[in-house]
Amino acid sequence: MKEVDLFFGPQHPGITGNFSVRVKIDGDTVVKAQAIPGFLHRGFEKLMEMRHWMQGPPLICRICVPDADHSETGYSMAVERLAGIEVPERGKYIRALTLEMSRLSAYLFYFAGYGGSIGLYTIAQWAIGDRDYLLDLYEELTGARVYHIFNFPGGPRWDTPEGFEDRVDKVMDYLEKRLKEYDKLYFNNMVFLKRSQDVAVMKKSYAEKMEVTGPNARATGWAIDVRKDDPYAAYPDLDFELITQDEGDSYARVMQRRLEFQQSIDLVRQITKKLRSMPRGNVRLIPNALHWKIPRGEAYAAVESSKGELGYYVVSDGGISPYRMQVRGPSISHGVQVYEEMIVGQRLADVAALMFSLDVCPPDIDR
Amino acid sequence: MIAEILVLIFMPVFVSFMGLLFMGIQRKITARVQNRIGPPFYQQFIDVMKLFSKRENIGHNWVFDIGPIFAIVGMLTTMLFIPMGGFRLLSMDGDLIVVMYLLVISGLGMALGAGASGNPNAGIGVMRGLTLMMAYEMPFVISVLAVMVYYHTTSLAEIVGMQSGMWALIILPLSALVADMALQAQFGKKPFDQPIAPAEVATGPIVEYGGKYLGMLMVAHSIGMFVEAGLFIDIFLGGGLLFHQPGIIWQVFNFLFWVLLVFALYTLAVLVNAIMPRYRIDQAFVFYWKWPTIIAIIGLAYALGVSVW
Amino acid sequence: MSEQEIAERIAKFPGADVEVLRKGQIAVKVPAEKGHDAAAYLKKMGFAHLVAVEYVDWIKENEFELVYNLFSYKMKMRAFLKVRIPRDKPEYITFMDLWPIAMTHEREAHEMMGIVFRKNPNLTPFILEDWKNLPPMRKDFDSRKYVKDKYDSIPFAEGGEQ
Amino acid sequence: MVDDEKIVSEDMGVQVEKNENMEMRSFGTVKRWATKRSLWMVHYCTGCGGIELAPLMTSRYDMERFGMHPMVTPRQSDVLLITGYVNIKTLKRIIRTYEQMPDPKYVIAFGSCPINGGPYWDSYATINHLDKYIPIDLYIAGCMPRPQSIVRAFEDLMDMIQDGTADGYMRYKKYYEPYKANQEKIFRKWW
Repeated sequence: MKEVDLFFGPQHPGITGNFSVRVKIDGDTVVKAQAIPGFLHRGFEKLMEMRHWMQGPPLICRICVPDADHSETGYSMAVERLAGIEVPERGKYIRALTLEMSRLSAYLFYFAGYGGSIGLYTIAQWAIGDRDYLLDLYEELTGARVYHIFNFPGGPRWDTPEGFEDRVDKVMDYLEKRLKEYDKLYFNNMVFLKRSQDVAVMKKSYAEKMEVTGPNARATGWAIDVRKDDPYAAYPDLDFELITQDEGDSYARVMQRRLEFQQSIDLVRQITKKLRSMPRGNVRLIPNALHWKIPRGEAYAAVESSKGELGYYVVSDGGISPYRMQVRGPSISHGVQVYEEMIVGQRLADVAALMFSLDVCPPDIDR
Repeated sequence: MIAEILVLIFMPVFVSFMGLLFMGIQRKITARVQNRIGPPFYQQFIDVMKLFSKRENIGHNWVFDIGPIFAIVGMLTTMLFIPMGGFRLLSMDGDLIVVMYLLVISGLGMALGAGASGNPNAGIGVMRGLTLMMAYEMPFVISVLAVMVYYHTTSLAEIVGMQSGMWALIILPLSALVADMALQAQFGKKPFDQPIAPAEVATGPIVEYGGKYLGMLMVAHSIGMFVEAGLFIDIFLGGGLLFHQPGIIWQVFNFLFWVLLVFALYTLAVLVNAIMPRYRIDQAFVFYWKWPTIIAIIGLAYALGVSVW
Repeated sequence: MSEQEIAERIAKFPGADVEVLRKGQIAVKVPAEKGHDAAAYLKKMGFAHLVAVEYVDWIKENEFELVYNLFSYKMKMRAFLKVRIPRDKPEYITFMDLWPIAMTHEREAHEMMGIVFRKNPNLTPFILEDWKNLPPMRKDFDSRKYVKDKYDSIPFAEGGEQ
Repeated sequence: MVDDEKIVSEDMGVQVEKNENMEMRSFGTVKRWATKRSLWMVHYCTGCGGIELAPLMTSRYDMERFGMHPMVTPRQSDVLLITGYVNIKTLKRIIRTYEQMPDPKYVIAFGSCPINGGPYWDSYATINHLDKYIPIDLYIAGCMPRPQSIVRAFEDLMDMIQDGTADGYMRYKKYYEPYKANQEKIFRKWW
């Protein structure tokens, strides 16, 4: 039978962000796929060499757009490790709060994305609409909706405003209530089950072989999480268990996020409870930003972003700017090679759905 | 004679107008389901006006150009054979079978034009469209057959006339259920909108159509809505005839009721559309050839039994 | 197991220069020709996961440094396996046989730093398109000068001030 | 802004522009009203700004109120939204997309990056001034612009369409040669 070359993207509604996949299809089945990243390349790693240490977070938060806090925190942690500074206790909790809220908003984006890719636009509308409540909280805390530029090396920029914890809790209650409605419309929808169960199964052995991280790995039954394996911020003090699924199909990947969404809500509640009982004020420890020199050496710091392990390798030669900084985006494993291999044999209709179900984030491949 | 010609001219204009209006209202309803305000109800008219005012700066070939015309003419021709709330334009013996054939023409014209555009997405969309047609025609034809068997006729006008006592929906509920399932795919609504799935084939057949062509296709779609819903109403809902007295005023009321029924059927489809994802094309095929077909066959057996007995 | 104990175990590999960086992070320097063996040794030891391949341009020493960032989920420990290759002849062997995902990382290093990985079949353009200049992450590639020469020299199409 | 004197006095693209203006005049207010009330934009997230389009399209800001919604293919669209920084690899696709759109078409550049490079002013991979390569009708400043300012920009674009001052597509035809020359300086090979 004749094989047809199809370009998915970059201008295509079935693509997350600006990305391209070239698939060869035979009838309705994909026989070959080639991921083409690079449409969002900005050369962060080069730009950072021309910036001061403190000018990092305003630039680096742009690495993964839906999940910006993890990007800036990862960088800040790497710099802290190099410089050997420790964030004050309250600073750590505020950091963890922004990270968990970032995860919540990224997961809402994920629900919307996967729903949209299989045609359920109502969930896309609902989830993005609900995400705006989280953005409002961010706006109150940091002054910005998307790029917060809040977590600097040394700690968050400032303390939470008065009564902020209560407002966070209120939004958490709302989200929990909405989650039940999502269950009815989305997670228990007959057609959704049909579209996602037994589609694009990822085995645990395959995930281990291809270094898949984050919720995608946990959906195969592999219990890994940077929050547990290499704890940072306030996570060592927080009480949570890793959630895993066994099937490793698209359904398991979506349900994994759905369960972790609930877990994140619980974590945020734990954090706000703790924040209320803490003395206010001391959140940040910061040297003179303009002439801050960091001793020679190298450090790696990783955070568990909503897509997997997001790591920063920072090399200093003792100067006022990084000598080299390299980002390990989570999607570099599951967005390129894993995606290319998993899509073969799937139906054409699942090309977009699989990309959304793996939560490929093109900017962190391209940087 | 003059009255008939007037109706002939009036009908297409009225139907396209109402179709666009309904689509506008449905956009509003969908928006409400999605927690939004939605566009004004006359948005669809603005869209069509804008589309007809666009300039085409890309040419393909003449087959591509006649595609939308084919679609619109196919729909209009089909409309002529369908009794619309008492207005009958062309009717004869066996017109139900003619209509079943003509319904395909519009889609085929579309397929022809889209195929000529050379875009692989359009090609795949057409392929999906034809597969889907094959899938839903099976249970649909069986359930229509049940009606034909029950009323011993293949004339739409006679079927409508015989339902003056009781609607076929009540006599043959199983067949009506199956036909409504098929209607969902005929309207091109989720879960059966695979041919135009944006995230998969970038709106399929209409991927290359823009400007005036797209305007024409929107008009064709709004006529199609009345044709497809009208056929269902004629077969199962007594042709929307509420009053059986002669006289122009009752005829107008009947016609309005028919329009209302079209609106209701379309709203039902849109509400299902709003809360459903779409099947894959293979799943849609299996779906139609499994339960709806079985139910349709049971419905046919029931109709046979009732009419023989 | 503590960092020190693991470091001692790694130091058994001939030619390895082991340094404990901080809690949970160990740097292992080996000569370039022993890199692959060292990686296999570390993998056998439990550092079974390749997180990333980092590349640093030490222009003063005229060397490229490749850092294989390994992680062990069992020991909760990171090891940075460092090899240095000459800048004049940037060639190295692929680690695809140990970790298949190295293909993508090496593809990126090839594009951004110009390092050729022998036996890697897929060193095709990855992120950049039609790039004819020096690989951009090299220290002697000046991004500001490039921008000035290439983009800022272009006039506005409809006239007007620069 | 294109007025009649200018058309007569300039040689390049005179005919094209005259035809455009004739058409705008002959269709008149109704056409402009319909165009401005039904702006369909290309579904293309060229940069990080795409993330603020999602709230804009959905229930909180709901831009379908103004008749705008994303359209899948450039052939059916009126507005091209450049959401954020423009990588040179993307610029090629933007130009291709722009040239496929039927007239009248409008371009809105979104965020500070297409204006002058923004935080990526010294990056080798992104261009600094988008209006060197395609004509822009409207800029939205900020990083990133809030949904309200995007709505405001669309309102301004509607006013401009009503006035006939949103003439980017005419300028593209008029200055086609210099635009093309600029594009060719960036791309070594054209597709």
